[in-house]
Amino acid sequence: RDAFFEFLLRIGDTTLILGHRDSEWCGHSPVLEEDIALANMALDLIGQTQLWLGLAAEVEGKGRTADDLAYLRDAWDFRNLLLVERPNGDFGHTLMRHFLFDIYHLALLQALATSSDRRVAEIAAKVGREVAYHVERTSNLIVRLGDGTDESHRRMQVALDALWPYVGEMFIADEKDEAVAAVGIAPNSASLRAAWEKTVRDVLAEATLTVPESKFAHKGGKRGIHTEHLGYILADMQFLQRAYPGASW
Amino acid sequence: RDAFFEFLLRIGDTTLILGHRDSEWCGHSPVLEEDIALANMALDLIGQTQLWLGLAAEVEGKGRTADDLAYLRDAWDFRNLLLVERPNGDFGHTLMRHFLFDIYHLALLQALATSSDRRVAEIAAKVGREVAYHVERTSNLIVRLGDGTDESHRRMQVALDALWPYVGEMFIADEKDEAVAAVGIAPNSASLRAAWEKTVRDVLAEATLTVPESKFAHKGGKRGIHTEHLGYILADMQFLQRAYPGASW
Amino acid sequence: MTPEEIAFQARIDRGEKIEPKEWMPEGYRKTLIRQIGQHGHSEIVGQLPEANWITRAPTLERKAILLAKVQDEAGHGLYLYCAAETLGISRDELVERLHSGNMKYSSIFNYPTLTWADMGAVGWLVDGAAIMNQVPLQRTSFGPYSRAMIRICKEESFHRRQGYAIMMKMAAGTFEQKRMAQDALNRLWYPALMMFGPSDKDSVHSAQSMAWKIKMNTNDELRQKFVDQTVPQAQLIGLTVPDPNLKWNEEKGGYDFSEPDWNEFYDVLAGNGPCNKDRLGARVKAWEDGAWFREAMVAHADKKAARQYAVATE
Amino acid sequence: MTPEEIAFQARIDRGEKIEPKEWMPEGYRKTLIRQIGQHGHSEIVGQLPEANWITRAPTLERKAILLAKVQDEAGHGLYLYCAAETLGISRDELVERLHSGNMKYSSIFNYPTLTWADMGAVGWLVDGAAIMNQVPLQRTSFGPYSRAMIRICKEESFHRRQGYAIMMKMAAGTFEQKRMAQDALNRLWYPALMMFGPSDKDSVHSAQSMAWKIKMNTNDELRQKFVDQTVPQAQLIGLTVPDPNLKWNEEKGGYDFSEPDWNEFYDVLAGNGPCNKDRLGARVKAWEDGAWFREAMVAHADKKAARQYAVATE
Repeated sequence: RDAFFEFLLRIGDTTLILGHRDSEWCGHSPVLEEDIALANMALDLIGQTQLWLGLAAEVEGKGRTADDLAYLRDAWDFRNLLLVERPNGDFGHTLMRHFLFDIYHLALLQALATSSDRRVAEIAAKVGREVAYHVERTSNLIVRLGDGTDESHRRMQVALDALWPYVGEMFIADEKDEAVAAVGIAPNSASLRAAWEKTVRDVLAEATLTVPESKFAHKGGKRGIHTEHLGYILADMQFLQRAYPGASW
Repeated sequence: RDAFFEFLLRIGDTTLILGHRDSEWCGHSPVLEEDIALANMALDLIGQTQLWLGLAAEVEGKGRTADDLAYLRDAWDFRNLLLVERPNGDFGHTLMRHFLFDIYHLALLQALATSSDRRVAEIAAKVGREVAYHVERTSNLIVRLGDGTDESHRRMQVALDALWPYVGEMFIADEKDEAVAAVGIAPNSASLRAAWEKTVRDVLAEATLTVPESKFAHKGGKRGIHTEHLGYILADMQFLQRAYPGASW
Repeated sequence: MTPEEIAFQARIDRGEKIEPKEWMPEGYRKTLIRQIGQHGHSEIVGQLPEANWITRAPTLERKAILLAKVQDEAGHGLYLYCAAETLGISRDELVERLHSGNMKYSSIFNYPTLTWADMGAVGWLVDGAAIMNQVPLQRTSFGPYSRAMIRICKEESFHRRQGYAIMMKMAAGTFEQKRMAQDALNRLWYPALMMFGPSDKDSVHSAQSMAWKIKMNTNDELRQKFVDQTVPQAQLIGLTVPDPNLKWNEEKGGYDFSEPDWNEFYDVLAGNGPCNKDRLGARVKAWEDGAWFREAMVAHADKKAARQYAVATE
Repeated sequence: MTPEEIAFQARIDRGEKIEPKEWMPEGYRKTLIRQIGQHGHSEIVGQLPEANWITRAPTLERKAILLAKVQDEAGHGLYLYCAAETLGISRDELVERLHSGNMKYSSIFNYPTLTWADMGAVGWLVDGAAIMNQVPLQRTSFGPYSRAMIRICKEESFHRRQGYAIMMKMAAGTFEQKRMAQDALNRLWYPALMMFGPSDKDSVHSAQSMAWKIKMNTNDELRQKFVDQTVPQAQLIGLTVPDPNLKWNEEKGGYDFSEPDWNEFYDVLAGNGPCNKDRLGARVKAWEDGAWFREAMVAHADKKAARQYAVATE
């Protein structure tokens, strides 16, 4: 059960933090259609967070709610991937981060749709459609920006190089990943890598971008060892719940 | 007593927030000497905050401490000038904000050194020397940057134009200012303007900068109506006290 | 009036809709471009005060609702820009006029959002006032504008209800929450009243706009209606409208109330509102920072078209 | 060895100080420039992990202490750059070498500071390890370096005590605070051990440096000393050093302990530490963003000199 709870935090915290980063763009995107699209992705991700953290709270069985988990844990108890807490950078950087995650996210959900836990399977089936749309959108934009102007190509390559060391963490399984994989709740993380690589490399090739050679992978997010950025995210996110404990909103 | 308390918050919150803004530069200044100098000013301002908010807590007489006042009030209970919560902008912008405040700050402290309240007079005498040094430093830098390169001149003029609408608040007295002035605790705010104008105009003239003509003054900080920036400052500043209530550090 | 103008006015008087490709007087076109453009700009700039609290929304549910609302506003901006484009102005030109200060946006968005209660008050008061302005415009004479208004009004009234729901929750909450709710009402009441524009006696250009059915009611009519609708809502949740002169007037069947401070109104209009520089600055920055992105989209489309052409002519 | 080199070595062996204008072998100069420069860079980059918590320090007192500490580090950077400059390299060159990756800074600063307890752990462990390195360097052969070390050591040991005081407070605090303190020790223990450099058997260039009294002790000697000093301090406040193999060895009169993961050490050195890119990026950005400022300072000084000259020659 502990591993199951951890697994749900890893996915729920990841959607929460990525949704947060997306939402930072509200009103500041390069073009109106993107303001709408990014707000839409943020909205999907926050909705997914409610489901995953809601289930996490249920599995934990200590009477906590999804909101308690989102608003009353400090950084070290967060289990999101480091990738999603990286700062937004320019709009291309944000899209690259999204793209690298989206491809993984969809593959994960597709595998979870056959989870041995019915609740997990239901959520995965339900939100898979949303994420399929994210994949379509971000892949498309990566191609257009990679193969756009020299300037856009340069920016996308910089983003790819900067974010690449953060993709490995998605596929590195620890004993908790293995525990949930063993009982069929979730796929083995490593098993998702090959398909991910293929899709990502195809899109990046079409985008005329060069995949970095380094295999180095930052990790720690899944164990609660984050970058310095997460603390600032939480200081804002949790301010009201912390400053006015017990209030109902 | 209420007016006295308010008066002390106005000055204590102002030094706290300006100290906070200064400290954001730590490790990020254009040159090592400036890292040191700005950290030094921040340090002076935080020290002054301890004195002013400490006295405020004492005057209030409800058993609160300077830390309680700094860490457990939300934005609407803060009484700092809007000027000091403005974002840092570039380094010149930060220095211009400091300069416009420093000249006022020193004049205020000189007047407070003869306050009818002994405690106020003592604090003012004690910290006046520090602020005299701030004045010397920032005035000198304003001249060098205003009369430096075309680029630095342009930046300093932009900063001056942007900040000018925030200087008026320093000199606008409300009924609380008048109440403390009436009993000789503090000078009448308006009375400080003439000398301030003269000094500021002299320095700006030497810096070859043009004083904006607009007399418009933003206000609200002294009544707790702030800009949107203060909330973010407090979310960071107060995080630990809010997240771990009652802990001793 | 020329015969064309007479015929045009007759169509409007009969309640016909004017469509983009049909003849219209230059003044009608210009007035509409300005009005629809400014309305669109208001939606766009109007994202900012609420976006300011998305990252700090107090629950996941509230965060989702607020995100959806801000997204709707961007959508409204899009409809309105499209409606304006049918009049022969491009979106880039509209944006350029906003950024140069040549076209305005609603002054209400030059006020800051300082607590979470402002998310309630903005929905309740600001969207409430907007709807009051917009409902009659569903019957405006210009077809695309009218249709945009119908769609927008439906969503806005949903926003108003959500805003009121936040206020209700806050007003029934802890001492601090009540204080927040009252404080938000205190700060936003008069700016909301200003949203209807100056008093009729000081309002220019109104007569022609009303004849053209671009403007359907006078400023004061709408303001009165807003006050009459909003005051009981405030009372219902135990909040006090910050107006000592507020009093039910049996005779006129409406409330007597204080005028907002019109000097403040003109100050804000002149650029001296608490947030004018921050708001427009944020939009200009977004636009400039995004230039490379927009250019890349065009460049990619051109490349693609060229490639398709090359294939087609092989 | 040439006669000059023999005489030089003899001076060092006698314990004389070498001063900047005196003759010295090129290797001595180069090694010192690298060592002092990297030491200076460490102070400068070392501001960042602690600056990260200044705006979030939990009390005014703690904020003031932390500000003073970071300010001291900048001051140390300044002394050390000045000492390096006496060897004929300019500060701009030193900065350029840092930014281009040509010169390093202590790898410890590539680890993030994740909770307030890290402000304690950094002071206690990182400054503690630094002092262990620096105290012997007060007797180094190069005069300006030796004098800088004397001044710096005094302040560092103050920092170490302050850091330990934070840890003590946390370890005696609430459950969460204790957890924070232990967590900080867990994360920073091995990186602190790495600060002494690779094991003697893998350490290059050491013999010459020791002969020149640029390096006074071997890496392993200092590491042992650090462990022996720190373990009892941890025990005193009820924290557990995260090393299952830690054991007092009566025979050698010191602790046996686990080696840090040297693969991680070389990974971090190669640029793959958790914060390498953020740290160097922050410094490069500060430098580039500040270019206009530094140029203006020079331009103003030139103008002023020109005006004084004009007056003088009138």
